[in-house]
Amino acid sequence: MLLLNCPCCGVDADETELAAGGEAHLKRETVGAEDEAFEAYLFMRDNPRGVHFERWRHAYGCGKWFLAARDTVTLEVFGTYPAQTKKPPKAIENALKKKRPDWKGWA
Amino acid sequence: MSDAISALSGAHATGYVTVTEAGLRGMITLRGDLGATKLKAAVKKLIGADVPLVRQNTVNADRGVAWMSPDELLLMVPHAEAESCVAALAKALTGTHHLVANVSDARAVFRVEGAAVREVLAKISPADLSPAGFAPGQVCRTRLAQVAGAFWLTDDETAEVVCFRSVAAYVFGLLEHSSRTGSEVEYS
Amino acid sequence: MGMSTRLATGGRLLNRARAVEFNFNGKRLTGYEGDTLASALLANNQVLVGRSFKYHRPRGIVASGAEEPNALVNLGKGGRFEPNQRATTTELFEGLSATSQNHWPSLEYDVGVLNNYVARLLPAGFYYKTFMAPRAAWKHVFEPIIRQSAGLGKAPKDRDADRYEHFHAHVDILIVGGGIAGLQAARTAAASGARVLLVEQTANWGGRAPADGSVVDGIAAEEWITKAVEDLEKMDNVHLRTRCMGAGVYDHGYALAYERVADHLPANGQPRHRLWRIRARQIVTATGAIERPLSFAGNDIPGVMLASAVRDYVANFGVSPGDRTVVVTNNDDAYRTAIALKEAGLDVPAILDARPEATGPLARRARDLGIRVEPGKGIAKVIGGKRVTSVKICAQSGEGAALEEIPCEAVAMSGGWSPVVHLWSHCGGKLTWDETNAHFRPDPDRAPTNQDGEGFVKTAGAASGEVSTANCLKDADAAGRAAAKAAGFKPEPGDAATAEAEEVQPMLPVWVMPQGAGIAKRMKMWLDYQNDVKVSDVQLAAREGFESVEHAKRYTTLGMATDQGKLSNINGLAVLSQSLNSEIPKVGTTTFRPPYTPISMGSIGGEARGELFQPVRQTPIHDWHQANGAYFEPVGHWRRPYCYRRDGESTEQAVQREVKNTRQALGLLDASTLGKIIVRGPDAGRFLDMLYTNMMSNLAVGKCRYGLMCSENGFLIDDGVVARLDDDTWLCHTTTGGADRIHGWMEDWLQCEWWDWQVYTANVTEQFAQIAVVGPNARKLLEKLGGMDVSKEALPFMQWADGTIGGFSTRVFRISFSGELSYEIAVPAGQGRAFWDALVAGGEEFGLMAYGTECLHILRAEKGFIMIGDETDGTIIPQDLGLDWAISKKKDDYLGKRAQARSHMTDPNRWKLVGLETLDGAVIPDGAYAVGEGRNANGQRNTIGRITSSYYSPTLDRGIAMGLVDHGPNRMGEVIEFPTLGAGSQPIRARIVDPVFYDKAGEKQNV
Amino acid sequence: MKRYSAFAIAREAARYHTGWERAWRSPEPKTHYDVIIIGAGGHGLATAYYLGKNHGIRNVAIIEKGWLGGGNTGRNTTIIRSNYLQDPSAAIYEKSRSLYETLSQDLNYNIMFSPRGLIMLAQTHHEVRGYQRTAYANALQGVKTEFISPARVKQLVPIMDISGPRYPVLGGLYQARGGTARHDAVAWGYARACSDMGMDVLQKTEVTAVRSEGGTVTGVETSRGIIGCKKLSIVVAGHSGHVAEMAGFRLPIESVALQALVSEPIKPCMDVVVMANTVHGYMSQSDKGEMVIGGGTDGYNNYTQRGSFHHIEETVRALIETFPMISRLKMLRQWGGIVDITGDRSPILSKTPLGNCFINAGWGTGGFKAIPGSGWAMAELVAKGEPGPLAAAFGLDRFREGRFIDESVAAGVAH
Repeated sequence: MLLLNCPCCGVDADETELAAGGEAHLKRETVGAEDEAFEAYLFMRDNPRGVHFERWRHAYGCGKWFLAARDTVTLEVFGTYPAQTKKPPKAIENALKKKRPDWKGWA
Repeated sequence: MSDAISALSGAHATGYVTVTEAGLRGMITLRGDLGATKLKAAVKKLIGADVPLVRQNTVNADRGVAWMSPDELLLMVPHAEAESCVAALAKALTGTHHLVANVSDARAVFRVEGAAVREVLAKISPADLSPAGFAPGQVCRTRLAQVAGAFWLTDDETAEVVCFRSVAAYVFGLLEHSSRTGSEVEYS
Repeated sequence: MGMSTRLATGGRLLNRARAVEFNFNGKRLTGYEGDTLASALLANNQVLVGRSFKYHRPRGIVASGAEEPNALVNLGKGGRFEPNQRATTTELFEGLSATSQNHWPSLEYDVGVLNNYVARLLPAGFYYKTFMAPRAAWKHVFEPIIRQSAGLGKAPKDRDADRYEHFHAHVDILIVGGGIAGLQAARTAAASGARVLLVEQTANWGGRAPADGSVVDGIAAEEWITKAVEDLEKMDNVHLRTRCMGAGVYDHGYALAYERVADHLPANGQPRHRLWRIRARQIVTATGAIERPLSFAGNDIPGVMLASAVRDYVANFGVSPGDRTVVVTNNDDAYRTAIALKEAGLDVPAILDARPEATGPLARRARDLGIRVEPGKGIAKVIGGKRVTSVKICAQSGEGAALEEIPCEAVAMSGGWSPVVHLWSHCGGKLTWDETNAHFRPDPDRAPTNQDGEGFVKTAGAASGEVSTANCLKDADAAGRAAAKAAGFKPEPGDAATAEAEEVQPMLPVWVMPQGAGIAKRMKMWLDYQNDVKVSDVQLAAREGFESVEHAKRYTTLGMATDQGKLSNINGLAVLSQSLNSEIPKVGTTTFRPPYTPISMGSIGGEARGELFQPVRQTPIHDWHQANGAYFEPVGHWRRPYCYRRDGESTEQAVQREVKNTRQALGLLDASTLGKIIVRGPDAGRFLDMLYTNMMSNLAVGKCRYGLMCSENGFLIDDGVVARLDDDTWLCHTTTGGADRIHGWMEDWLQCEWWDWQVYTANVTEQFAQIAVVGPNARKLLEKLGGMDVSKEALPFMQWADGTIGGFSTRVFRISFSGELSYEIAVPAGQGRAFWDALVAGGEEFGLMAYGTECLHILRAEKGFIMIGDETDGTIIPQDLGLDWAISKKKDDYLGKRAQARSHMTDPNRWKLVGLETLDGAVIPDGAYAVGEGRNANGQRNTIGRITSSYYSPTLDRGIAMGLVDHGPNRMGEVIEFPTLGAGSQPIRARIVDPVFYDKAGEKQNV
Repeated sequence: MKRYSAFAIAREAARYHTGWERAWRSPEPKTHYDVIIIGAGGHGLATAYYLGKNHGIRNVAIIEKGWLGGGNTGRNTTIIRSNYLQDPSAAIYEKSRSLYETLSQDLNYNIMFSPRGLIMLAQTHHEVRGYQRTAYANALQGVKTEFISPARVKQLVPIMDISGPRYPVLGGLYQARGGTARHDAVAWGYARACSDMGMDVLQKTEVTAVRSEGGTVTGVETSRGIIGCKKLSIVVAGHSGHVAEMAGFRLPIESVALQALVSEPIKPCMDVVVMANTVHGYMSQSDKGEMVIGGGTDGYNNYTQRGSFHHIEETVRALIETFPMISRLKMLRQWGGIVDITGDRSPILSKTPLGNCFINAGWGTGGFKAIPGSGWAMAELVAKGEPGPLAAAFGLDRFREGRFIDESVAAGVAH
């Protein structure tokens, strides 16, 4: 039962108050995109055993979407941050490099 | 124009706390830049209180304002004044990007009173309701069993619980069941 | 002679002043307040309490707590009946009624015991090797027999008469287990100021210490416990809970506790169980240890018990298991039982100690009490049927040649102790093998980790693998300290309780007794009493290649009974590793799954039953519907009237009446459930152009437009009418199911993709009651009520206006989902009922009738309007439905546009929407498929289309349907066949026609 | 290999069962195989079995990181049905179901296939329409199902409350030859048969890398050394993304936890499998007497084999509403497995960007029932290098084309 801190209202939200939204930082592909790029946008997902960037909505709380960096094996949460960003903030990346030296890094 | 009626027309239950539908309450959703001077002034004028900080709420006699999200407030006024207040706000905020909506009739409000009020709410909400985690002056948007809701303490033994009108009967049922005599947890 | 009885004195948990009457298998028996059902049964010489799962062997009480595998009973009656209740954890109460399980016709004479006589033919996994021929016999002969003989308790029949609830608690430190370790850990943790919750599964504090005669801080454990509890109760930051079992530990500090509030006081108005959902920064498990049986021939015969259990029954309940008890052990602790028995005036013919010598202080005390101690000896065989009558003893080192037969009524065995590691392991805590004590104990360096990657579970006392009272207290203090620190508090330099260090003679691992026992003996050594798994079964599994502990467990069913292997796991594992000539830690353990002991389904469901099972969403007009014969259908959590049945009317008749009346006179629909979302801001138009397939930014203020929404996959997900309220405000109507979904969808795009766009949304669905006034007389009614001008000129089709009607301030939309003259009128929800009533009253003279969702469906189908969820199913794109007119060609993008350009989406062979008219006017069954020529590569009939909606049209008095057909629009007039179900049923033939069946020109709605 | 039979048991009983031989060999890896299958779960073992039985390819190794059948094969609720809506699904699941009918005899191992019947409850008008549609489709697909009345449902499942105030039972889609089987036995039976055909089941052997030359697979690196192969088949539910990465391609898959639970055993009270999709619960009674209950999946990627408790809670309260008598039963054990969910929730049996490398994945929550059919179709794909009719529709290419096989369209029944 996950407990994630909502960066928009500061609440440590119980998993039952959250809605999961899948992989974060997807780049929207649309008209003009190659078939392969569009397929990747819709279906090809990072599914790592380890560090995963993902979307959550504080559905029963402030209603805002936010992003989280989480380990899919230990369920450790490296940090949550607002959804209005195209890549993880430096602070999160640094935390990750410290805690997961073998982490391939963002991209 | 006939008189408006609330969802459960004042339903009441007495267990080891009392649960009462509080009747009609004027409620206005205001979305905008909560830091903007115009907005702050408009709220102050209408409610007589400042824009509250994160997860805070201010109750000022029959008026109040609650922080709902980084760009949303819930303003409370007498039900009869809701429409005029909406108009006033809209006027005051002309030229700024905002949204004002009267949601008075979309809600039901319950008053839960008794020493064990925290305990009763803790049966249906996963939020931390210990005095350390939740105090008067704060608003808690959370899950009430299977529906969304919000509540705040007007004093240490009184909570106001807000939910959507369509599930008023369900939430009343939850509160009634949780506060039934014999269900005391005596958790302090 | 030799029966188990209540002793004249003793029994620290008993209130001998209050006798309690109860009933077992129809016998009226008496116990005392404070008894468990098990102790009361023993006190009444009821040692035989059940039958085993497979061989139906007689089974007696073995243990005194949650680890009991045998003493399971059917408890209670009717709405309070419960199978598989553990007698050792069932508090006795006045009028308790129980029956034993898994036997026929009776406990004493059970025909199922036949299995026992052919046991040799039924080794582990025998069923995998037989019952294969003839094929049908498995289902019809063998399986029913196996199922009937398995299954333990009876199935409840009546609805549960009790209620349940949940409770959420947030604490700094949760401590599980109220023995001296738990109490000490709580004292230490609480002293730091942390919020502490201490839960104990039984009704009593203190755990084993009092029965073991421990001394704490120089006083009897019992006194110390009383004082410790009093001290803790005084502290505001501590909460104590008995009858509350730590059931499971989950991720991020979540824990479940199972409080049996009223099991011991049935029907007193309290919730029966309360499930605690706890968030703890730190969890300390002080869950103690469980004694292991010894594996000797006949160790399952009633009267053979755990040494610690025998001690508990004597000390806690003043119950003698028998006049003569032989003690057999491989460690010092069992001597305490011998001494306790002796001191209670009972006879201990011998202590058989498998160790070559018995030199510890307890052994000395036993000898001083005149008890015969036999080192290096074990049990060759227990003699007895439904009750022990004697034991044959032998040298532990030999093959089991009997040296002597000792008459006795009970055997107290101890194979050493295993810490209760369940809660530690639930969330990934790892174990390490302890050679000295021959058990797995928690490895503090590999604790379960929380959201911060830090360990969040500590263990205290015996649960850590500690044996002596002194060390348990030290360990508990350390655990309390560590937990407080980890939870962010400063533990006081404390005054932990202490106990005298004891000299202990090391235990000797004994997995088979005697060590050289032959196969005949090993086939009589039980590991899992309930599932009838024996030493020989585990050895067979190993021989057949089931080498992983998971394989062996599943093949033999070891540890899969209702006790989840609390007694059998380690012994079985040891036997397995010996058979594989491997070391125990190499073979590993099976995973521990929640709950620690079974918890009621009722408690898991909590308050959510009956009326509170799920929310029912009601519109402001719900009561009127209810009062006027509405037959409701669930739409999401809403209840919507399907139709309004009048006296003597069938559902179909009611629907047809409503359709005819709406077309001919006047219909009223409660449309309040339709979604209403306000979208506002400088970029709102641009946003809606992305959301809808057609253009919304150029909609004029005051006008309405029908729009479609697609997913990024191109599939149609919702539709509805959009109204432009002012320059930067739009009102979007969605389907009933769409309201929350589409609002969330909008916020998703605004927050996560186009966050720099200036748009706000608000879901105002419930602010308004929305009522559709539909039919030729619609305008007449509104004009009668008076107020705003609703003439065609003032308010043309597809426009909206604010104004008053009959004194109500309303917003009126000239839109139609029926093809008739129609006004959809919104009023504040609080006035919805009053407005509805005004319409009903005023409409009488115009033939007004309310109509429901089925009528709505037929009206729209007659007009060929599509319905989300009927014509769409998540795989349909607007182009399939001939809705190209609603897809803007001007826009270079909208959600779903790119997807709709993919090869399969542009495939000319996609089925397209058409109307279908049966040749004979019959109604085509909903969901029917049209068949083409031949079969596909998998031998399935080729299909060329399917029905999406099909109704009897009262207006046209014939069956009408819409469907998706291969190249349908190009095949107008063609007749296709829809096979129907059932033997010999004839296919229905239908002609492909235009989907608009009624008023093709659309004149009626535009007047 | 000695055949199993009642006579064999009697014979062995005479010598206290000391004469039974190993169910499968535990060999050392060879340096090269014609086909290597990664994953000794039901699907991998079945693939191997039909490679040998249908295509005469027996120089095969099945490589398993842990213990055979230790993944989802041994963690599911053992439901077997083929009442699917879409043609490709109905085809492969019905093939599978029909193979189950005779699997015990084919393998000489009693997998306890119990065609006790399966009902999917229709509790809303929308579901009624969805299941009627499925019944019509099944009739043309050669799948025997029928839409039955509430009264018939009650007759088949007396312990059910069909007039529940919230979701009265309006009917059901009934498949009389649907049912259950003993999950472990399926893996063990296939393993024994494969071993008997001379195939090597290599347990406790972890694949650490996939080797290839010029875009064609040449072998794998394992914890027991390098093993060469002509063809490679990846059948590792729950770890597909991970292994695919080794082989150098990505999959349209996310791995989430699925949970299940069992009650304490009680005497037989329900002889049918019941699925109630409106309230998200399904239940059957095992031969041991336990009520076997399936829960929901988490919405987030998770490899812990532990799910979140609230799914258990939602399922249990729903089933209490439908089967009031279970309220006083107790939950004995809950557990979780990792399931691979694809973009359309249907499986992938496909060639891959890597030559001679094939993948079988994405069965989501529906894998167990598909084991024999999946193995059959996969064996054909591996043997011929091209998919046969059963596998044809399940290629990876469908996602790019937007050609979904979406089962959720029938009243929201995914798998």
